[in-house]
Amino acid sequence: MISQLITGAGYWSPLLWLAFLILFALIGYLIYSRGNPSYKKDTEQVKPYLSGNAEPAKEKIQVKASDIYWGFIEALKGYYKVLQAIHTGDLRDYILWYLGVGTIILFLLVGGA
Amino acid sequence: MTTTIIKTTTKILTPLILVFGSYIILHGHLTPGGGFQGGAVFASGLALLIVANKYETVKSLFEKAPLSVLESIGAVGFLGMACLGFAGYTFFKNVIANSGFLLFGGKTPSGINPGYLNTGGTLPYMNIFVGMKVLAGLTSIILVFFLIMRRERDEW
Amino acid sequence: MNGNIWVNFPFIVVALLLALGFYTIGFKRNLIKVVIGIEILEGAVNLFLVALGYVRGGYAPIYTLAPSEAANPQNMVLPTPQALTLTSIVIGVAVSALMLAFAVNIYKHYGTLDVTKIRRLRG
Amino acid sequence: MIEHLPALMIAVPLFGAFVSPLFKKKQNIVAIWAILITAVTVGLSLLLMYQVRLNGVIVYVFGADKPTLVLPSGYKVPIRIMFEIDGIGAFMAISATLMSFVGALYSYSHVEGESGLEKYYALLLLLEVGILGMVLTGDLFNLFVFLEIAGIAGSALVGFRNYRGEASEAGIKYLIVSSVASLMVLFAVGILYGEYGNLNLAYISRQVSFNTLDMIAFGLLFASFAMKCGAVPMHYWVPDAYTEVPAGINPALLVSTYASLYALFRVSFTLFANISISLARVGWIMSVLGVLTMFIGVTMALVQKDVKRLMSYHAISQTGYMLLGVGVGLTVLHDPKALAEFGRTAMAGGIFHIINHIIYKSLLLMTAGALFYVTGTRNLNEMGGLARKMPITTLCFIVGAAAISGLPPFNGFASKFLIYESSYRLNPLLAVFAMVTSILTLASFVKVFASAFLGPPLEKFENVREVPKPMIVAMVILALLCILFGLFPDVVLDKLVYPAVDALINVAQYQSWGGLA
Repeated sequence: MISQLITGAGYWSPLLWLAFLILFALIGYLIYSRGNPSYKKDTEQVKPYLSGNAEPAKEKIQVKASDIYWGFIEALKGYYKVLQAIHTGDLRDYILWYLGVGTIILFLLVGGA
Repeated sequence: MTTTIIKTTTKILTPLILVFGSYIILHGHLTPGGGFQGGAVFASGLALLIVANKYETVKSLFEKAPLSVLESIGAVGFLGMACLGFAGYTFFKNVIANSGFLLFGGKTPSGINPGYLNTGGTLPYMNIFVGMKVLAGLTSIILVFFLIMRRERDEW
Repeated sequence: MNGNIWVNFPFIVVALLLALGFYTIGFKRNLIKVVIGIEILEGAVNLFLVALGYVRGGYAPIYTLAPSEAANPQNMVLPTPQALTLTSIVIGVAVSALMLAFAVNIYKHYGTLDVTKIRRLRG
Repeated sequence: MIEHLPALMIAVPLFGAFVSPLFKKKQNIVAIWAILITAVTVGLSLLLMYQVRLNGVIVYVFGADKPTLVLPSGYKVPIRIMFEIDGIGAFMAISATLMSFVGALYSYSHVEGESGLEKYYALLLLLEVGILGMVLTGDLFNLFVFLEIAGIAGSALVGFRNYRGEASEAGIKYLIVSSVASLMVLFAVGILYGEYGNLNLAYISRQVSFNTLDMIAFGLLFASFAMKCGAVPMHYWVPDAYTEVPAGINPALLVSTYASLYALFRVSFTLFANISISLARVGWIMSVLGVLTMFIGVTMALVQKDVKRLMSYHAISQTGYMLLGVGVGLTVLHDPKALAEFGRTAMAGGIFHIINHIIYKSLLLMTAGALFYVTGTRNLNEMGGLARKMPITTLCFIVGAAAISGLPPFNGFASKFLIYESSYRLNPLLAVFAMVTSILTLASFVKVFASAFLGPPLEKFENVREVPKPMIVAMVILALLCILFGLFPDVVLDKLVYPAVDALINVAQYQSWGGLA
């Protein structure tokens, strides 16, 4: 019996998925192995071409964590500005938020019933 | 802090407080109070001793006191008394009460009575163990605060 | 009429104490005052529990040397609220001791007890 | 002895906790002691689940002549403290014990050499006691007591590294938040006690009449437990606490958060199950909180630089999935057709996600702890090129990151898939948010992977070696669980999750103490 995850709308079978993954990996490898035979490792071929400039040392081109997704964060600047203003780290705000949300929940539960 | 007034008061009051604390612990199954309350009273007596003495004296005296061990023994003893119920009954079952066991195993009269110390089964044992734990715990809390504060004052 | 007001009096005090406690936690800047606010809240809840356990004309459930009217168990109150209160007090002791210990340690490292300055963890 | 199993669940870790301070100055012995005790509790909890599946609800009355003596002769109401264990209680107990065990194993090396280790392990075991008590108890007051025990032990552990000021800051924040929440829980319990004169969950749930006072109590319980489980916008303590706690405690602390989630479910499903008018509204509140939690958590995670803080925000965001799944189920609880169609599946997804998330988030936090162990920093900007130095940690991280992002065939996918498919049926927008969150999760873990593990090797980390064996064993156990749960989700669902879901839905069984009264 193949293990199945029945969701009500259909099913999902991880083992079947895995079998197909292996199958397609094999097909991929077949295509890959028929690639250009003139490619050689560790030669002039694999060096990046930087408009004639020398390649910088590897240590210098490390991408910092804060620079990843720079564009995404820049695009959502307004959203993040609000969000980071909320996260004050002030102990008292933690409790005040609790009071506020608690009041809303109480209002929804009591007021509407 | 160690003025003459505090020292004299301590001399008179501490024995009384300690005795009263022990009384509350031992009579926990008869009167209001019990392990925690008695232990707290007892610890307040010890706190008076801590406050009224010099930093060095307190440090040298209480460093030898096995407070942490006492606390563990109290807790394990409490758990052990509760586990007695596993013998045929349930956890926390009072197996000693009314069983005729030598200590605290006497028969509990029903209705209004003057209160007999030799009753209560596991309750007095539990009170004693809890009292032990609480007095050790509270004393070590007070001690820690006292030692920290004093050390900082010396550094200033 | 007069009696009704006094029956509810403890609950009014509870409400006041709750408001006071939340005000202290929410708007005071000193960490020790915040801790005191927690203690006030705890007092409010404990008072609430004890007030719940009050029965007019009831006797405390202690058989030792109780007055003879209390002999009928119907006249004695159920000690559950008192038991709850005692447990909550015991827990409260542990909480306040731990909070004060943290406050001492924070003062050692930050040199201040101002809540607005104790926020190296944020964002 | 088998009938005393529920009591032993508490007694064994309590005994372990009380004995461990006696091993002062013998660090290794106390660590091994804690590992032993937690291993025993894992066995006990598996046995408990087996018993629950065999016999249905288990009731254990403390201090009675017989464990099943709920109503002593002459009484119509239960007067004793009791444990009442059904499917979801046993399910949470398994999660708690398993994670304590893994945490203790990991701690063996992770905190080696720090002072006060006997207290560390005692507190870890006490935290376990608190969680187990919360999920097994059958009365409201003990829920409060164990909530406080878990809160105190947890916050003391958060502040364990007392040479760091930040640890104390996080500790006091967690402690104040948790004690305010618990006090409000106690207040609500007091209201319910004043009305119905009893504390037994099953008894009160039969009596509840849904007047204004009841709804106030419900609101207080709901808001307090929502804060304790880290629902946005009351989640601020979560990143603080998770970041500063030693990584070996993270698993247990996560479970203690989800014990509050369990309490939230228990209150909504059992205690107030019969509010036929506004239960759908409660379900919607829960779902909307879930969506907010998911989305805000994940977007905040994207901009973090501290690796553990980033993962803590993901913990918040994943809590949203559980709230969403179970909230969808709660919305349609009184609609048998919709419940059978997708409500039950949604709840299964939410509850399956609890154990999945506990497993992979513990794994991820442990890899973060391993990074901290070798580099001494948690700042992602200062890390780089660690993959070659720590191959096993890297592999574990990849498994965990794939699982949290919901990539097949790991366990995160299975539960998320259930949630997508079922929340779509209630409102498509919910499923859209869930999927967007999943994508953003993947994005932020790619960021961690790229900045910490990939890149050229840095000079300052030249002498870095793989972490010690106990840490690796703990991480590998969790990674294997991730893969196993992902490959055979149907087995886990059948054996663990659906009993839990049915226990929540089938209130009548709980109310009658499993048919005892």
